[in-house]
Parts: sequence; C-alpha cells; structure tokens
Amino acid sequence: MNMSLGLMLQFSIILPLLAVIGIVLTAHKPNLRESVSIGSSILLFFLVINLYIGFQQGATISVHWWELIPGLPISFSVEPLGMLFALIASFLWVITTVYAIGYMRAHHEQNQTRFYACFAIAISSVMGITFADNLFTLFIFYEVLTLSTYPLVTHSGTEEAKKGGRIYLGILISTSVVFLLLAIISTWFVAGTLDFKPGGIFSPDVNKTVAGTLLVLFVFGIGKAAIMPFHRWLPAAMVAPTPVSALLHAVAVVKAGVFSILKICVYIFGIDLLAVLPSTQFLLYLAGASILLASLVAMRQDNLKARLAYSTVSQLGYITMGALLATSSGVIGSSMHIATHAFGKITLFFCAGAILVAAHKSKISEMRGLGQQMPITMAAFFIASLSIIGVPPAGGTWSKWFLLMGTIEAEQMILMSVLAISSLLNIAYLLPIPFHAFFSGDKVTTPGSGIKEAPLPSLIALCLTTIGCVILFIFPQPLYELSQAIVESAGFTHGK
Amino acid sequence: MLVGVAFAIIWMKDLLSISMLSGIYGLLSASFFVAMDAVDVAFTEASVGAGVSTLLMLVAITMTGRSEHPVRHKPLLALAVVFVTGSLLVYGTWDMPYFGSAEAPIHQHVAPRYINDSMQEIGVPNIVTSVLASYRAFDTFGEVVVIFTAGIGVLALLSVVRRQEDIEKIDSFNNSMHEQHLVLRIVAKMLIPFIMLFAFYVQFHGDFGPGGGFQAGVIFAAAIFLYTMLFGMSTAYRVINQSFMQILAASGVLLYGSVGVISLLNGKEFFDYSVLSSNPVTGQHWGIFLVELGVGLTVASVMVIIFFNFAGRSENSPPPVSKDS
Amino acid sequence: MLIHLPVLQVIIPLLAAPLCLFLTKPRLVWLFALIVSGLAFLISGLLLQQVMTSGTIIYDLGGWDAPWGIEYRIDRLNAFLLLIISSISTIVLIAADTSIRKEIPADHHVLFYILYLLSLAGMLGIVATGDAFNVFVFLEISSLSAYALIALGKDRRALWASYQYLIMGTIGATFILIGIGLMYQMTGTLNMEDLSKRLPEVSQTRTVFTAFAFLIVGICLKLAMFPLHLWLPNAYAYAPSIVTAFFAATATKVAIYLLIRFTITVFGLSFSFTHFPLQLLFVVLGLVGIFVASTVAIYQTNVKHLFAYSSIAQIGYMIVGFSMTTMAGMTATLLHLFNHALMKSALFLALGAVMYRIGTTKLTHFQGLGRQMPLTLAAIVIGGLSLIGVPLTVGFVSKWYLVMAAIENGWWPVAALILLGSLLAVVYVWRIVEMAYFKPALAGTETIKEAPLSFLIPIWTLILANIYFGIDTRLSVQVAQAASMSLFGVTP
Amino acid sequence: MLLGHYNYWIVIVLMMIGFYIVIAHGNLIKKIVGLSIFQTSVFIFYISMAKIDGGTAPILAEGIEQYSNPLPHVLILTAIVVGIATTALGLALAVRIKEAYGSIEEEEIQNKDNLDC
Repeated sequence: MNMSLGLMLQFSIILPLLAVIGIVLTAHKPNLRESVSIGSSILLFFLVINLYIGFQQGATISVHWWELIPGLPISFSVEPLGMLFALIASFLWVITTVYAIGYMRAHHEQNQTRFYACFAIAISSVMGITFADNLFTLFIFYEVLTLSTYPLVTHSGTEEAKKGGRIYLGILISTSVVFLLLAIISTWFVAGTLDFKPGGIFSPDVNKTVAGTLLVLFVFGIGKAAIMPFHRWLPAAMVAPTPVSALLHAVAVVKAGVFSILKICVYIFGIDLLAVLPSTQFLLYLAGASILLASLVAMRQDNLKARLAYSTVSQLGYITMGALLATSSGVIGSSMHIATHAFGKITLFFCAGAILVAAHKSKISEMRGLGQQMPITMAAFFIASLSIIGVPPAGGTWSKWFLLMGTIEAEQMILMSVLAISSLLNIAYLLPIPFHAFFSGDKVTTPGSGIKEAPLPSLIALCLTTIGCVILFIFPQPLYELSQAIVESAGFTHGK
Repeated sequence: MLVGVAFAIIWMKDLLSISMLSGIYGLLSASFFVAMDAVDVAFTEASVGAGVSTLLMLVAITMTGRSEHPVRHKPLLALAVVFVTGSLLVYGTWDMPYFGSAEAPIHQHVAPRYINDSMQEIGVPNIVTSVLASYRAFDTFGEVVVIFTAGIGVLALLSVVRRQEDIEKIDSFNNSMHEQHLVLRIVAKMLIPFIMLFAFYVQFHGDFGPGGGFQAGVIFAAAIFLYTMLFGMSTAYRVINQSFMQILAASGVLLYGSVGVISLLNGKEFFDYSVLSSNPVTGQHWGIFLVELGVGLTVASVMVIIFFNFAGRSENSPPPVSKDS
Repeated sequence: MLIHLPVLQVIIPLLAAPLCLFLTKPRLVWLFALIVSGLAFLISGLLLQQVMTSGTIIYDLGGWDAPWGIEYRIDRLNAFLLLIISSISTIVLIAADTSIRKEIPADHHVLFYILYLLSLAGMLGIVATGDAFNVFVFLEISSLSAYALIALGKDRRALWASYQYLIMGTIGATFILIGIGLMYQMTGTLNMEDLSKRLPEVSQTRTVFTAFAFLIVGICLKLAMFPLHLWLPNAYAYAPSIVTAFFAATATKVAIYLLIRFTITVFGLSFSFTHFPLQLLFVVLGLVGIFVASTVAIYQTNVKHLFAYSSIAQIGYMIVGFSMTTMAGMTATLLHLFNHALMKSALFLALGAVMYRIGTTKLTHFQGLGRQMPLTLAAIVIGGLSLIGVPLTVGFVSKWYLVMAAIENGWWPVAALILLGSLLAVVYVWRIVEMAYFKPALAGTETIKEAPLSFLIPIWTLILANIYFGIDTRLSVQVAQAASMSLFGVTP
Repeated sequence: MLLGHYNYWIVIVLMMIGFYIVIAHGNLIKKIVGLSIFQTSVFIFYISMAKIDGGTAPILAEGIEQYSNPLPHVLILTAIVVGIATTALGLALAVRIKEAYGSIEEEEIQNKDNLDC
C-alpha cells in the first residue's frame, strides 16, 4: 500500500461519493449496481483498516481542505474516537449492503438506485463526521447526513412514510438549525475557534452560565442523539425499509449523534470544565429519565421495529450519560457502548427485517413459535438481546460495566440505580421475544406453513453481526485500547 | 383657488368633470409658476398638466365610463395616514428658511455658480436651459429615456394590430361624420401650420427665452392631435406612419446619447460638449442645440404614439360595457 | 476607454434599448440584448476589480465637477451591486427567448426586450450615480419599464398587479422626491457626497428629520418591506416568468442599496440611528416580516406566490442585518443580498421552465413533476435548500454571518429568531418537495418533458453558483467585507 | 413668523388632498388624477423654494441682479415629464383593466380576482 495516509483519509470520504456516480450510471443493471455498492463498501473498509494500522503505529493523519468561511476550514484528522466509529460504520456498511441486497430484492422495492445512492451519500457524510477536525466540518456533514437519509426514510412514498419523513426532517433540522447552529456560532464567538482540541477550547475562566447554556444547546441541538424530548423522529423513521433502520437508525445516524456529543464533551468543553458546569447535572438527569422512560415505552410496543427504536432511544441515553459523567470510566464506557450497541442493535434489526421478509410479520404478538421455522434468526436475536442487556457472552457486558463504574466514580448513586433498573427493563422487553418464539406453548404459526429462513445474503449478514457481538465479548482488548486512547489523548486529569 | 379645485375633485363623482378640473388645476398651477418666476416650468406645466394629460384622461374616460361609484368603505384609515403624513410635513416646515428669503441655503450653495458663471461657461442667457442641457445634461437624458419608456410601455399595453379592412371601415365612417365639421376643418387646416411654426420657434428659441425641446415637442404633438381629432384616425394614419414614429422616438434618444458618445470618443467625459467645436463655448451651443433637438424629437413622437394608441384603442375595440357611461 | 467605464456601464444598455427598434426581428433583438447585458456584466466585473484595487472612482458627467454637475461615484458597495444586477440580468436573458415565446404575444417581443434593457439601465443608473436627484430619474426609468413589463403577463391579474404596483411605486417615488426636496432646501446641494458634508450642520432641524422620514418611507415602499409589501406578491406572481426572475433578484436589492446609501453615506450613522428610532423599528419590522411572510408563504397554492412571499421574508433578514449598524451586520446583509439574488433568480427561472412546460405554477400541478422534469425540479430543491440555509449552499453562508453578527451585538434572542425563521422555510420548501416527489403524476401529463436546454443552462449556472459560493466563499465574503468597511469608513 | 411658511402649508394641504384621493378612492382613473395632483403639488413646493423676493425669472439680462434659483426649475421640468409618463402608463393600464375586468372600481376588481383564485 503506497498511498499516503492523508490521501487515504480523503478517499474514505470521497469513495462513497464516487460510488454514487457508479450507482447512478449502472442504474439499469441491478447486478452491476449492487457490485459497485459492495465493491466500494469493501474498499472503504479496507481503507479504514489501513488508517487504523497507520494510526496504531503512531502516525498523525490530518488533512486540510479549504476555508469555507474565512477562518473556518474544512479539515479532517484521525483521532481514537473517530477511528473507532469509522471502523464500526465502515464494517457495518459492508454487512448491511449484503443484507440490503437480499432484503430489497426479496421485498421487490421500488427506486433501488435512489436507495443505494442515498445510502452511499449517507456513509460518506458519516465518514466526514467521524474524521472531522472541527465543529464546523462536523456540522456540515451532520446536515448532509440528515438530508441524504430523508429520501431513505420516505422510501416507500406512502402517506405514512411521508408523515414519518416530515417528523424525521422536522425534528432533526429544527434542533440542528435552531440549537446546534446557534451553539456553534456562539462557541466560535466565545472561544474564537472551533477546532477539536484535547482538553477543550474554552479558557478556564469562561463564564459558567454561558458555557452551561451552550452545553444544553449542544445536547438538545444534536437531535440525532435522540435525548428526550427530541426523540420522536426515531420511531417515526421506522417506516423506512429495514436495512435503513438497521444501519442508519441503529448505527450511522444515531451514533453520529452520540458521537458528536461525546466529541463535543471531550474536545470542546473538556472533561474538567464539564464537571463544574451547572447544567451538566440537569442534563445527566435528563439522560437518565430518557433511559427509563424510553424503556418503559418500549415495553408497550407491539411492533417489533418500534420496540427496537425505543430501545435505541434508551441505549443512546446511556452513551450521552457516560459522556456527561465527566469521568474516565464514563467516557470509556460511552465509546465502547457505541461499538457494542451498534453490533447488538443492528443484529436485532436484521432479525426484524428477516422476519418481515420471510414470514411477513412485524407484530411481536404474531411471532410466537417462530423459532421452529427461523431458528438461526431467532438465535441471533437472542444473543444480540443479551448484548443489549449487558450480560455475557456478549460485548455489551463490558460497556455497561464501565458505565456503571463511571457513575460510581462520579458518585451518582441515582444514576447508578437508573442503569440497574434499566437493565432489568431491557430483559423484560427483549427476552420474551426469542423465548416465546422457541418455547411458546400455543403456536400461532403451524409448522409447514411455508415460512423459511430469510434470503441467504440477509442470513449471512445477521450471522456475521451476531458473531461480532460475541467477539466483542471475548476480545474486547482493541476496543478498550482505543477507548483508553481517547481518555489519554483528551489529557485526562481526573481527580485533580 | 388651487385648494378649491382640489377639494372639488374629491367630491366630484363625474370623471369627465374631474379630468376637466384637473386640467384647470394644471393651468392654475402653471400660472402660479409664472408668479414664482419659473417661466419654463409654467410653460411645460401648461402644455402637459392642462393639455396632454387632460386629453389623455378624456380619451381614457371614453373607454372606461365616466361615473365613479360611491366609496363604500370608510375612509378613516386613509384620512389618518394623510393626517400623519401632512402633520409630519408641517412639522418639517418649522425649521425651513422663510419663503422668498435670499439667505436660504439653496441660494447660497451651488446655484450661484449657475447664475454668475454660466454666461462665460456656456454662453446661453436662459440659465434653466444651460443647467438642463449642460450642467445636468444627464438628468435630462434620463428624462428623455423616461418619456421613451412611457411610449414603449403604452405601446406594449395598448397597441392593436390593424387590418386593412378595419381601416377602410373606420375610414368611411369617419368621412361621413367629418363632412359636418367643414368649417372647423378649414380653420384647423389654417391653424396647424402656425402651431407647427410656433413649435419650431419654441424649439430653437429655448436658449434665449423660455422654451426648449420638451415644450416644443408637446406643442408639435398638439398640432398632430388637432389634426387627428378633426380628420379622423385613419387619415392621420396615412399621414403619419406608426412605426416611423417609433423610429423617430428612438432616434431622438439616440441623437441625444450620441452627443455624449462623441465626447467619449474624443477622450472627454460623457456629455462634455466642449469637444464639438474648437471654441468650448461654441461647443456648448452646439451641444445644447443637438440635445434639445433630440428631446423635441422624442417628446413629439412619443406623445403622438401615446395619443394614437389611446385613440386607436377606443375606435378599434369599443369597451364591452361602454353603454352605461 | 477604461476611465469611462462608470458611464459606459449605464449608457450601453440605455442606448441599446432604442436601437432595438431598428432591429425588427425578435430573435435578433434577443441576441443583441444578450450581448449588451453581457457587455454590462463585463464592465461591472472590470469596475469591481478596479475599485477593489485602487479605491473609489469618480466620474464627472459633462465634465462639470460635482456638486454643479452630476457625478458617478463607484465605490466598493455599488460596484458589488452593479455586478449582481448585470450578472443576473445576463444569465436570466439566456432563457428569455424561449420563455417569452410561450408567454407574450409575438408582436410584443421587441418591446419586451426594450423595456427589459431600460429597466436594467435604470437599476444600474440608480446604483452608479452619486447625485440624489439623478437617483429619482433613474428610479422612474426602471419603475416605468417594470410596470409595463409586469403588465405583459398573460393573466389579466397581471394588469391589476401592475396597476397596484404603479400606484404604490409612484407614491414611493414621490415621497423620495419630497425627501430630496427637503434635503436640498436645507443644504442647497443634491450631490450625495456634498450632502453628507453639509447635513451634519443642520441635522438638528425638524426639516431634515422630515426629509429623512420621507426618504425612508419612500424607499421602504419600493423595498416591499413589511408592512409595505402588499404590491409585491401579485406583481411577482403574474409577471412573465423572465421578468419575475430578473426583478426578484435585483429590484428589491436596488432598494436596499438606496436604504444603505442614504442612511449611512448621506445622513450618517449617528444621525440615522441616534436621532431616529430606526434601529428598534427595523429590527422589529424585519423580524415580524420574516415570520409573517414565511407563514403566509406556507399557505400559498401558487408556487410563484409562495416564493414571492419568501422574498419578503428574505428582505426581513437583510433589514435585520442592516439594523445592527455594525460592520458584521452590514457584511451579512450585503452577502445575503448577493446570495439571495442567486437563489431567487434560479428558483424563479426554474418556475419559468415549469410554466413553459405545463403552463401553470399551481402547487397541485407539481404532482409527480420530480420524475418528469428531474433536472428542473432538482434545481428547485437545491435552490430551496439554499433558501433554508443548508450547509454547502450560499444560504448557509449568509445565515452564518447574520447570526454571527447578531451574537456579536449581544442580540441573542434575535439570533435565535433568525434561525427559527429559517425553519418556516423548511416547511414551505418541503411542501413543494413532497408534491413533486411523493405524489403520482396527474393523469394526462405523461407527455411532459424536461425543460429545454435554453432554460436548463441558465438555471444550472445559477444553481452551481449557489453551491460554488456556498463552498468557496472567499470572493463573495471578501467583497462584502470590503464594501461594508468602506461604508463605515475603515480602510482595509 | 407664521407668514414665512404660509405658502408651504398651502402646498402641504394640496399634497395631502392628492394623496388622500390616491389612497381613499376606488376608481382607477380618479386615483391617477389624485396622483397627478399629489405630484403637481410637490412641484409647486420645489418651485416655491426657488423663489427669491425681488428676484426675476432666471434668464440673464442686463441690469438685473437677483434671479430666482434655476436649479429647482430644472429638476421640476424633469419631474413633470416623469409625471406625465406615469400618468400615461397608468391610464393605459386602466384602459386595459377596463377591457379585461369590465370595471375600473377597485373593489369590483378585487372581488373578481378573488373569484379567480
């Protein structure tokens, strides 16, 4: 590989865009079009891996494009948190593409070219977010991500999809324009820069009220993090085809949200400042409330995707909370949870999609006894559920553990109990599904009704992510190291 | 007097008398201008305010009906707006220099040069003409373009494509009608050359007394109006070709502009007339002469265009609801 | 010849207009008008370059020095405006030939181009001149031709709209005339530079106060500033598409220019904003304008009306930026002036293309158009995104600067309201998007094809400019900053 | 003191009458008449300020020292032309409106427009 790392970094953003061109050009040859999709996703993953290797060897990788507004450049650099997210997103893009091919064909969806093209744009903007070197660059890609996923949400074009799309766009755009943009411009005004810097960019003697207000604006402004009361878009977005829900609304979009929050906490405010801000406490409780309420709502959902969506809202609360805890364990837990939840939730969505395609069922109450016909899917569902709940043998265990440690470090006993209660709730709303599928006494579906496992590409995909969940449990070391690096690079001096 | 007429206009419902009154208003203000020593302006206002615009209104009324509906909604809001605006203006007068005071700033700054030096610099006794055509020639150029724009605008709005048979039909109709006004026609035939002569006099005498291209243009156009009214549209059409008038109007603007372009080509500023002759003052004379000619051409032809289109519209396509007028 | 650029800028289109009458073929006239407008564009580019490098250019017309004669005074501000006007005019004209064939009877084509050139020349004249009365004269040239152009619209409502505009516009112009008269009475001069020197002596007088009030009201009428905007929506909606595209991008901008020129250059900041409660008035009216007009826009059933109301809202943004009376605010306003011209001309041209193909711009007829006219509709979407202020478009850049300026002034609520206002834009833009992309095409419209190239080229030139200046802001920001610096008398 | 401004006040009254006709009346022709009265009054205002006591018309002649100010005269000459141009265009529009709507009353036209929508 003789491509310089900087060039590689740029390519990881541009490549998906090139793929868009390829996809549009091959619109009339589905096979070729899908090969372009897969090819570019594999290539992207390969690029990111190379970046990772380079990064591990201690290279500093940064690229400076041009100044969009004088003083505000578009620039990128690789740092541990971004690296982590990039790895997850690019890897899951490969798998999702595989899954999508099976799903979209089996489902005979319309406008597949638009689908793949928008998908690629979305990935490109995710890459932009992950490697953004300043808040401004991040914001731009954040908005592009919102817009490029809108057509995906409204893909089916039905009245319901349009309504979902309206809520989706309405909440994401309003929060980002009114709160986030205001916060960014104000930050620029107060701090004079928007660059991500370890330890934050505010001077230590910054007015606490101003900074506190800004923090609130940021957390509310990043609507993608789905903190209540700005979470309504996520369930609304479930009208999208399942691969979209899987990748975008379990991984790319929502994780872009919490990733941004984490990044802002660590690199804009700095953990030290965060710990003393008056509004942090308020936001922590808000996140806690978000976790519990979303879990409770999730229990009452009969639609599987809706239940998963509310579960996501709740899990995102964990990450936000971890970031706001302002302790090293909290940050480590948060960043690890980005990864573990990604694998867990995407598996769950894959399963939901597989059930929809193979058995045409979306209601949980109709899934009793489905374990007989779709054993692999349901087994995967079970393991992924364990990961979400946070018990072995799945990766979620580690991240939950660190989050719990974080609350203890920060002496937030209430939040600690929130985590505990929430885990119980997780069990209550997730586990009954596979349980009933396998051991249900009164079978709704009779054997031999012709229900088989989902198409092969989809099945492979969901197996891979399930294995991912397990691997994250067995080998958490690389993940931990990256998270540790975040803490170190952030110049963590907690306890001072 | 003016106030009386103006109030009368508010109360009147009959549009015909309103336009007559507005003509009188124009005439009265013209005489007021004379009293204020503004002879050039008076001349123009008399020909425009009292003449052309009244005529246009009359023609327009023949097409639109002459009675005004009573105002139904309460004009309180309008009164309030007017009251506020008026009192603001009255408020503004408190610090104004007194009427007729020689110490007023406008008599101290800028204007003295026109009065004291224009004879040396331009050599034309009528200061208004020197300011109009030389010091502020560009404004006047703008003015010519404005009138040209109006001509084109009216053309765009009202021009109707005439077919030959239409003309003939109107023709015969007119002939029968105009037989009756024989005496008038003969008198007019004698009058028209004199009016035209007067127009030329005004055109070229503008350097020395009141007058100039604009007034001359209007008077010239008036002669044509008279002719048209008495001899009918179609006869007038035969004498004066429409597209020829348009070309003429355009040429007036171009003539004016080309004087400026000549200055440019000679390396001087736009409308610097000194290049037109070896002696700068003679150059100014030439410049003013040409420019005034341009103004006269455009004004006359645009007036004719406007009038013809109004009149042509009314003869050609009678309005659908004209009976109730 | 280079020293004559200021006057050539105005007289080339001015003299070209009557020349059109000699070329009787509409096609030929179109080509001629296009070349003339292109020439004006070229000149304005040269002028801007000259002004940026060597400062204000003064040109004495007739060789008489000001204040006795009329002078043209080109500084960074009006050079920028000249460039905006002439560039938009040129680009819009490209589509004129195709568009007016459908919308205007054939025997009026030549007249159309004459009027178009006249109104172009009028606007350029208003901007270039340094003489207050000359402003009035050229204002009338551009207005009269505007009335006639609007009245050329196909619908009979165009006549009524034009008439209303004529009445409002003439009242506005007469107010301006009264204002100029009062100023003249107190100072004895009409030259702006001279006025700015002599006005401070008499600034305490009630006459000058009145003069200022009349000027502002008159200009605001022309500006269609809320609540004096009533003439605008119909005038834009029923005028021929080309005219709308041209005016939406330029006419109100010229009025904004006049506002800036008179309040800051002629009367001076301290007078305009301390003797007069202008700041509060403008901030409130600007913000109310943004919200009311955007809300009204949401409920429109005709897309042309919709964007017309959006224009009124956008004027509100410029007014808010202007009322900050800081350099940052002025930069934001000037930037938005330029950016909004790019967006609106593109949008209205695209609507012209829709008009060309389906003969109406009713929102209900947009059903399924996204598939039938993909390029045109894509342009509308991008233009709409720009209107909302999405990153990577020009709208974002101006919004950024505006909010930045508000925060710099410590006007936090204003900053938040500006952003909130842009959400309303999301709603009205999205109504079009949903209609065009998520509704099946109407029956019997299968034959609708993409707009002809003569439309697509100018539309996409403008759209690409929207994106280009949203990505690379060096040029526009630099010029806007330089212009606002020169206004505030800071040497860069 | 009062007399010094008396002239201007008359002009203001005239202006306001014209302005009132424009905004309060519904007849299109009458509006234009009002407009021209409004404008003419502004002209009178300009000319009034040019007057000097004891001055004569600004045409240079032997033995005269005081002239009225020529500049407002020039301005008003231009403005009169602008006025007639506006009037002509306005009337042309009124004629067309009459043809298209069958009426020149503001309210009736507005009503017909509302029906169109």
